[in-house]
Amino acid sequence: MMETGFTPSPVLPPQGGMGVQTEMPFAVVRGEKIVAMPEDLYIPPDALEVFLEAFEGPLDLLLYLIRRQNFDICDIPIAHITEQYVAYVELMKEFNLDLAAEYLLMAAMLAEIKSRLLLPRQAMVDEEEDPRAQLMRQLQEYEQCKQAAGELDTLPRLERDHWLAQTAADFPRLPRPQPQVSLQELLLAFQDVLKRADMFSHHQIRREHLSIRERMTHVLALLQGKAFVPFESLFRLEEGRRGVVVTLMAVLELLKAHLIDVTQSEGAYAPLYVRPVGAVLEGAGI
Amino acid sequence: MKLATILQAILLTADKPLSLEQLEGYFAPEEHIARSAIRSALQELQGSCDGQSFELVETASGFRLQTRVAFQSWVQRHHEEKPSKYSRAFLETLALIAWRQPITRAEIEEIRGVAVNASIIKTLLERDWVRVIGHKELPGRPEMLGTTRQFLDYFNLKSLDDLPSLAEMKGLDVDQLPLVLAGA
Amino acid sequence: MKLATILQAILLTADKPLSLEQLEGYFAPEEHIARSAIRSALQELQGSCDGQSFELVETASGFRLQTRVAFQSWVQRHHEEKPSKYSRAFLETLALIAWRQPITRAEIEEIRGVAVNASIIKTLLERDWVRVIGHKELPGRPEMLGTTRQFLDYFNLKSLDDLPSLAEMKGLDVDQLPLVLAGA
Repeated sequence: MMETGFTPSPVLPPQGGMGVQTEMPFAVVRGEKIVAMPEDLYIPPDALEVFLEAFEGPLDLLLYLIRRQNFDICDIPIAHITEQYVAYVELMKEFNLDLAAEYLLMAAMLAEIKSRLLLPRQAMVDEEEDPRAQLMRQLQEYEQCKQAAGELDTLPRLERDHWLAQTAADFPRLPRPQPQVSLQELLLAFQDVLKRADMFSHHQIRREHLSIRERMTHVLALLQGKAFVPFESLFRLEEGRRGVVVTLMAVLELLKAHLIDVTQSEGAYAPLYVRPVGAVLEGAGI
Repeated sequence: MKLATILQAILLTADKPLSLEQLEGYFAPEEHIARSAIRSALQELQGSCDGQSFELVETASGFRLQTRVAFQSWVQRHHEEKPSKYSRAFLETLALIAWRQPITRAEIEEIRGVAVNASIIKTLLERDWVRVIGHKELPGRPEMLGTTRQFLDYFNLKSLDDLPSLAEMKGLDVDQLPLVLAGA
Repeated sequence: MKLATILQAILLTADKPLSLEQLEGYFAPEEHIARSAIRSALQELQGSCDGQSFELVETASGFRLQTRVAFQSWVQRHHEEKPSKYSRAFLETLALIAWRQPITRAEIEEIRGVAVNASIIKTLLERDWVRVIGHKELPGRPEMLGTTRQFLDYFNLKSLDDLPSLAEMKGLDVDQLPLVLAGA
């Protein structure tokens, strides 16, 4: 055992597959310099994060440590496991991992249990529930939850194990009434989604913006399936000055977004052509 | 026309399981199809699925024809990606809602020891696997979650009773806990 | 496993007719399935459809299993049920496409924080409210979605300009909404 009060045991994430590293820079744990990684705690520092992610939380880690040593939950050597858990959390802190508060809370709870066990028996206040009992219950409950999750995953599932068997039937459809939607409902939905995305404060979209977006849609639709179209054909003079400006801005927006390209044939004043980005590739493939 | 074959045609073109009542609704009154006749035709249909790639199953919301698991590896190739695997957090959350319903988020957090990821609950609600079935009479009136019929359909279950039972966890005697004070 | 039954499973779960070449692609090289074997298995499958509600048909683009015309009158009743209401997810997706077009699925997912349900997009396309207006030059060339003229018509809008702007909506009192819309 090490001087650090560190009782390590082989710790590897449940999924395994982690490389073994022999020489590595080391850390200070509880003021003591550790020159070599504890023999049976081979976790390359870079892998610690992955390791942490392999667990669903502090209970999962604790359960793993207990199972790893083949203890029944009902007779965990609390003190032993506590030290191991706390040492582990300390080690993670040394590597500056953002430890979730839940891990630290669990460490504190384990430390508390251990300190109580060190006190003479009668010092335990009777009315208070034995914290060990609470921890046991939590662990048992969590283990049952893990088991349930495993069971659920093995149930035959639609679209993974079974698929709906369907035959084609292109019979003329009897007219089917469609659900009705009001503009008001649509507005509320939009308001909701924006509120959730917290975008109200960051984006102020002015009225002009929508007409430009609409025109962007038009221009893209015009280009669809075509190799290119003459630039002028995008404009409709009867729309007047405002319409032309909106179209021009839409074209510029699309250019900025790299959704279209504008090309000019050889020579000054030669006509401009607009094509969807990637049209050449598509055209060649056809 | 045999009733069993008509039911086959209906089920092979339905996009969801159909209940006995719903199947009855496919027949005009003048066709004089009693529910009992539909029931026995469904049995006949089930028998006729022998040797076919599909089978008749009854889930929570009704009957459907689905391909047998044995054909999974070929049928899966319709999709380039493998069906997505659910994360452990997702499965654990769903399992708690299924086995412990009604349950609040706080209760899920307590059992799992970590905060519930809001997007998991949202995905479950949107997939219609989970719904809010009431509010707990506590400050803040937290939502109580439960599973839906669609959840049962998806997992090939007729009712919650069909969920596998979980191993009973051993009761414990705190005073028997060994006090191994390593390093002390 | 009989090849004809495997082909049945594949065709019963395909969403379009499959050509001989495509069917061949469902088998791994180590399965050693020759095209000629597939061809004769298809013949066998055709024969096995006797007495079933469906038949094997070869269309221009390939083979498919389809419901026999004799069952038309029953199968058509799938659509007789009352229209249900659109879900929250549906409305939010439509709203984002309307106000933020052109927009990709990934962008919708990013704003809403959950995966876009494929059936929502399908319904929007089928209802002709939304269409694919191009592809974004990104890996996978994702589709960009926008609204259609039918969308504007349905909501009595002359152009997208008539959609209330965000500035107008901000601080909008829900109870006042009908007034605001009436005045617009």
